[in-house]
Amino acid sequence: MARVIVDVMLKPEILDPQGQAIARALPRLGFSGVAEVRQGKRFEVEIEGPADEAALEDVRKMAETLLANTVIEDYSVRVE
Amino acid sequence: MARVIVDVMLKPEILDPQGQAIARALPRLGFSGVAEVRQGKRFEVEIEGPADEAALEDVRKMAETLLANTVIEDYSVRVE
Amino acid sequence: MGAARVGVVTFPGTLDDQDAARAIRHAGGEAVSLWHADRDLRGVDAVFLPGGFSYGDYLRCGAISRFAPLMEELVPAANAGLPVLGTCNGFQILCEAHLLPGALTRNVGLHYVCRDQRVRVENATTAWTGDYAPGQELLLPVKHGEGRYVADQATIESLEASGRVVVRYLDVNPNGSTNFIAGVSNEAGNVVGLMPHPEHAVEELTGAPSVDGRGFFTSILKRFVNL
Amino acid sequence: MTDSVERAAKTPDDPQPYAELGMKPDEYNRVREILGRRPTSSELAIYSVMWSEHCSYKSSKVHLRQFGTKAPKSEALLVGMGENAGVVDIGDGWAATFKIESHNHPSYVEPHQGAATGVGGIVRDIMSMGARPVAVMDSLRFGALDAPDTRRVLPGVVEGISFYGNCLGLPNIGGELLFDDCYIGNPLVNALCVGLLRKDQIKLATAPGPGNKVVLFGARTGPDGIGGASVLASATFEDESHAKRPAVQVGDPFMEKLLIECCLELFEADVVVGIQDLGAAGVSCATTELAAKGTGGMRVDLNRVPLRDPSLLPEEILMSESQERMMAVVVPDDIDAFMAICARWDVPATVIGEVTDTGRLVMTWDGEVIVDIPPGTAADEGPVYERPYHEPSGQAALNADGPARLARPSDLRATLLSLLGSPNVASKEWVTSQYDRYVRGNTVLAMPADAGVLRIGEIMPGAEETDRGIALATDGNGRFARLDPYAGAQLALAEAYRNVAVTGARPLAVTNCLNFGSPEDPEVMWQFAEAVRGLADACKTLGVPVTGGNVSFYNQTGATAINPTPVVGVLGVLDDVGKRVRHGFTEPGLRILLLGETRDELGGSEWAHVAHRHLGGLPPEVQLEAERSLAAILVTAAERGLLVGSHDVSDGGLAVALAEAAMAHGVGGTVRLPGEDAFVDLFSESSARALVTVRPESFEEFAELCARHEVPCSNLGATGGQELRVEDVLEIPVTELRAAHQATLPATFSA
Ligand SMILES: Nc1ncnc2c1ncn2[C@@H]1O[C@H](COP(=O)(O)OP(=O)(O)O)[C@@H](O)[C@H]1O
Ligand SMILES: [Mg+2]
Repeated sequence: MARVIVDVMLKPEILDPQGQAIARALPRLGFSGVAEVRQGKRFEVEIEGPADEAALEDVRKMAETLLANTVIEDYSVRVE
Repeated sequence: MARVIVDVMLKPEILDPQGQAIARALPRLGFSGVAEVRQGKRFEVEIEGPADEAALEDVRKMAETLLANTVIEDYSVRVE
Repeated sequence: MGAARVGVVTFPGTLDDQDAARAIRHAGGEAVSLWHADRDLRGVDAVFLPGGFSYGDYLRCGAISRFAPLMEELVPAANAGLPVLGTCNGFQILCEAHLLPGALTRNVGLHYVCRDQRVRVENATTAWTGDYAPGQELLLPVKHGEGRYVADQATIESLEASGRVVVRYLDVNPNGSTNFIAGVSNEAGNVVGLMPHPEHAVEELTGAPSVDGRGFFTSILKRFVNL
Repeated sequence: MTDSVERAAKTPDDPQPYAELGMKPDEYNRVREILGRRPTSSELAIYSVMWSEHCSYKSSKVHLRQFGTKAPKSEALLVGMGENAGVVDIGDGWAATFKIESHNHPSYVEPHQGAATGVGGIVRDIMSMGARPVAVMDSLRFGALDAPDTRRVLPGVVEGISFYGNCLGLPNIGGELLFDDCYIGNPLVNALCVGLLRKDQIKLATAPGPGNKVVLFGARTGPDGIGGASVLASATFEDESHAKRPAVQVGDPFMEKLLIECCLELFEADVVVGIQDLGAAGVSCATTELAAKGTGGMRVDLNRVPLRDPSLLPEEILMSESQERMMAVVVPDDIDAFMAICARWDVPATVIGEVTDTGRLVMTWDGEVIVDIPPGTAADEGPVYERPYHEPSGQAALNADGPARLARPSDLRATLLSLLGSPNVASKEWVTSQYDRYVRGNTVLAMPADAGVLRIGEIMPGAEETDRGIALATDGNGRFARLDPYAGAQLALAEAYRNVAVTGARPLAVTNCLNFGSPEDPEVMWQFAEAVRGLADACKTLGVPVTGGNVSFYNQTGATAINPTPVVGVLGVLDDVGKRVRHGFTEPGLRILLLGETRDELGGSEWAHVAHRHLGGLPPEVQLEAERSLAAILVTAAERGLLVGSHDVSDGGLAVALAEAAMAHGVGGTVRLPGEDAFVDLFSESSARALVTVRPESFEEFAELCARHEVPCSNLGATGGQELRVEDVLEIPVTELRAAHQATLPATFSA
């Protein structure tokens, strides 16, 4: 068993209303010095075998077709 | 400017229907060998100063009070 | 003596505030609007936190509203016994503010669901349910995407044991809530949160095909008349 | 280097990428003529978007004029076509404004965001009339239910509408959901919004008064939906980073909700002289249209536009379709009050320019003049085409291949159940349960009723006095329109009109969304011309004016166009909303009556589609006079309290109408068919029919009313029991009807 992480974030040029709402709220809560917040998704994919190149390739395909919407999102895949 | 990452995941004992739906869909899409998928959130916090201990402490507080609901979620903070 | 004054809080993105105010008026009370940014409860006798999408439900439902200036007044007042009812987003805010235990999470079906739902009043002794008979069955609309009530096992057990599960879904569990829980109260019974919307079941002509929601409003008003 | 007016004058021969921006050579040359020089790249950006099909209606204009020239006299019409949305007088000092618009292509590319921003756009149109948006509806078409494309697109579209509309707090009170192979690769997502306002508070998109300030408020401008601008940027600037900008716009419903509340306070405080939403073509459209309708001039400093991405170039700012933005014209003395209201709602607002009387729209960037044009030439004087059209070559053969040759069923029970479970007739609850139909507490009728009905009193401050209500329905049948676009458009109107009338509301006005293939195809253009002619003629006969709408062309995959799909929305008014007629069989012991006449009309019917996959022949005959009489008695009978329940008879005929009426409240009924041929009685789709229930003691009075208006009225039987019984034909328990009706969508989308 191995854990592969897929991080999915909105592309930088795409509006992130959630991140903006959080960033706007921070000063009110007494947090200063934050320039920007972006919110994305994190997937923990537990695979049955080892996280070898073949498995990673599979997860990459999964990210490309299912986990991320590549019209508006970028993703990255890594082993934890 | 530095980027601090906050990962927020549902506690293991809390049902994650999104992750489950993904896991269920995978075999249909031709992916096998995935034991489990869990979906959480990833925040990219851009701070104005350096990511020193004081700044990280601030982000940890932010995670504890705002970004995560510790009744149901765990979080981790790291510099990217 | 004048009618009881029930505050109705508006956050940015609150949707059901006017409906709540109308339901309070219909029941004979005076609705007092409270603005999230004011640190002022305007001397109300009770507070209603209505549903909606405060702050767009961004981050988590209720997560940002919880920090509103008004909440700094409301939390201590509620802890001191001020009756507070939160429905839907209001319930979510009460959980985020730790006035109620547990949390409301994504519906198990992953979709927003709007339906007329049968529920049962499990506790008719709280500030907001006194006008119902114990065990009374009601038809109330639910409409939410994140209404699955969860809490750790010990909390659930103690809620059940102490009668703090105030309302429970019947027939279908619309969101996958633990034990079909639709609403809970704090220990004192003055703070109640529920996912269904009583304010949309108070008139024959509009809303859900029932007027079963009236009891929540008459409960609180009678309480003040009887004081 | 900035392409300024000065530079353009000095470099007349610089090649410009007008073709990539979708402009024809003669269009480009006209711009050069108007300006007496080559346009700057910013001016080219403005003209190319303003003269696009989408903004200029250049192919449809010559036809759409009929909605004006043939418009029936209507005292209710306060603002007609040409504004952001039409406005109708609904009595007691109140007015309603409503409009339907397409977001088809964006919803195919990114279903969730495409559909969400479609809702956002139409809501801002309604706000720009000075109204409070009070409800939305959505009219949807997808490919076959089991097509992979449908599985991808439909859930996202529904989620987008649900996410955006619910978050705004606008009840969704109706719509349509239909499936047909012709929409594979080209779904239709048409969104309708209705708003209310005091009759004397209508706002218009106009910028009068030199010296008045131009304020941009709402979201900051980002690189959204500026595929076109990237052509310009890369051509002019050879800058790689600008070459690939997202075509997708992302919606922020929370910002839109703040904008709504903010705008309403601005209207209430009376600090707005003119207002315009920013939709397609963003700042280009808002500035040219406001200026053209006002004193005629405006000066704008583009550097003042608040940006989400500081690297945006002026051309990109002009073309950006960033959502949740509005533009207002404000008297200088009111600016502080205006800004204070925006601040209270956390809505960013910036003065970006002012109104002038120069007759020119002048924009500067870094101190240089980059735009200097007569705004009317971009806004109103775009190209107008008389596109050639002719009847499609296969039309006669299609019409000749009628349903007479189709085998008719002997087992009508099985036929009804299979129709009920077929995608077009099946319960849409999987979709509609994702929409909030109760928010704001004024929803009187919503799905599955024939029309959505709202109470007016209590929606708005000051409206408590009125008992009135409004009713809205949308309808469109692409199969009928394919067989005969003239009749098809009329049947769409007739059905929406009837759906409004069955609730007891008096139909008042019409909006429409015309979804067609490419106007450059003469056969498609014929369909379009016929549909518009049909709709305009029918509006005249029924006495309901078109107040606005939207045209969506180029709905096709390759060379294959969708079925012509005119979607028609009708708005009606109830003088006393308490007298609205409920949907279906509400209680046992009522008489069931069928109003109207049934003929053997199965061309384009749901039965032919489901049982034989057949489309041919002619659609049911249009009977506008009969529709008028039917509506008249429905409205009168509702006013007199004679009707208990009702349901319109359309797709799937009387059989489906009876089944739906029984399922509505779980009350069955027993009926005897009036005609000779049970199949025709049950499945024909003859128009101008409705099913009503009355108390036995009201029957005489109602029958007399029908006789006086010459509306055929057949006494079918009575409500009651747990099943639907058609004597000598079929018996089906309501639970079995429901099982067939409800299983279809979940089986596909909940798996
Ligand atoms: N996409 C949709 N959005 C909202 N309501 C819808 C949608 N599709 C269908 N409905 C509603 O579901 C009900 C049934 O739809 P439909 O079968 O098309 O009705 P009808 O045959 O009477 O026109 C109606 O109340 C309609 O308004
Ligand atoms: Mg209908």
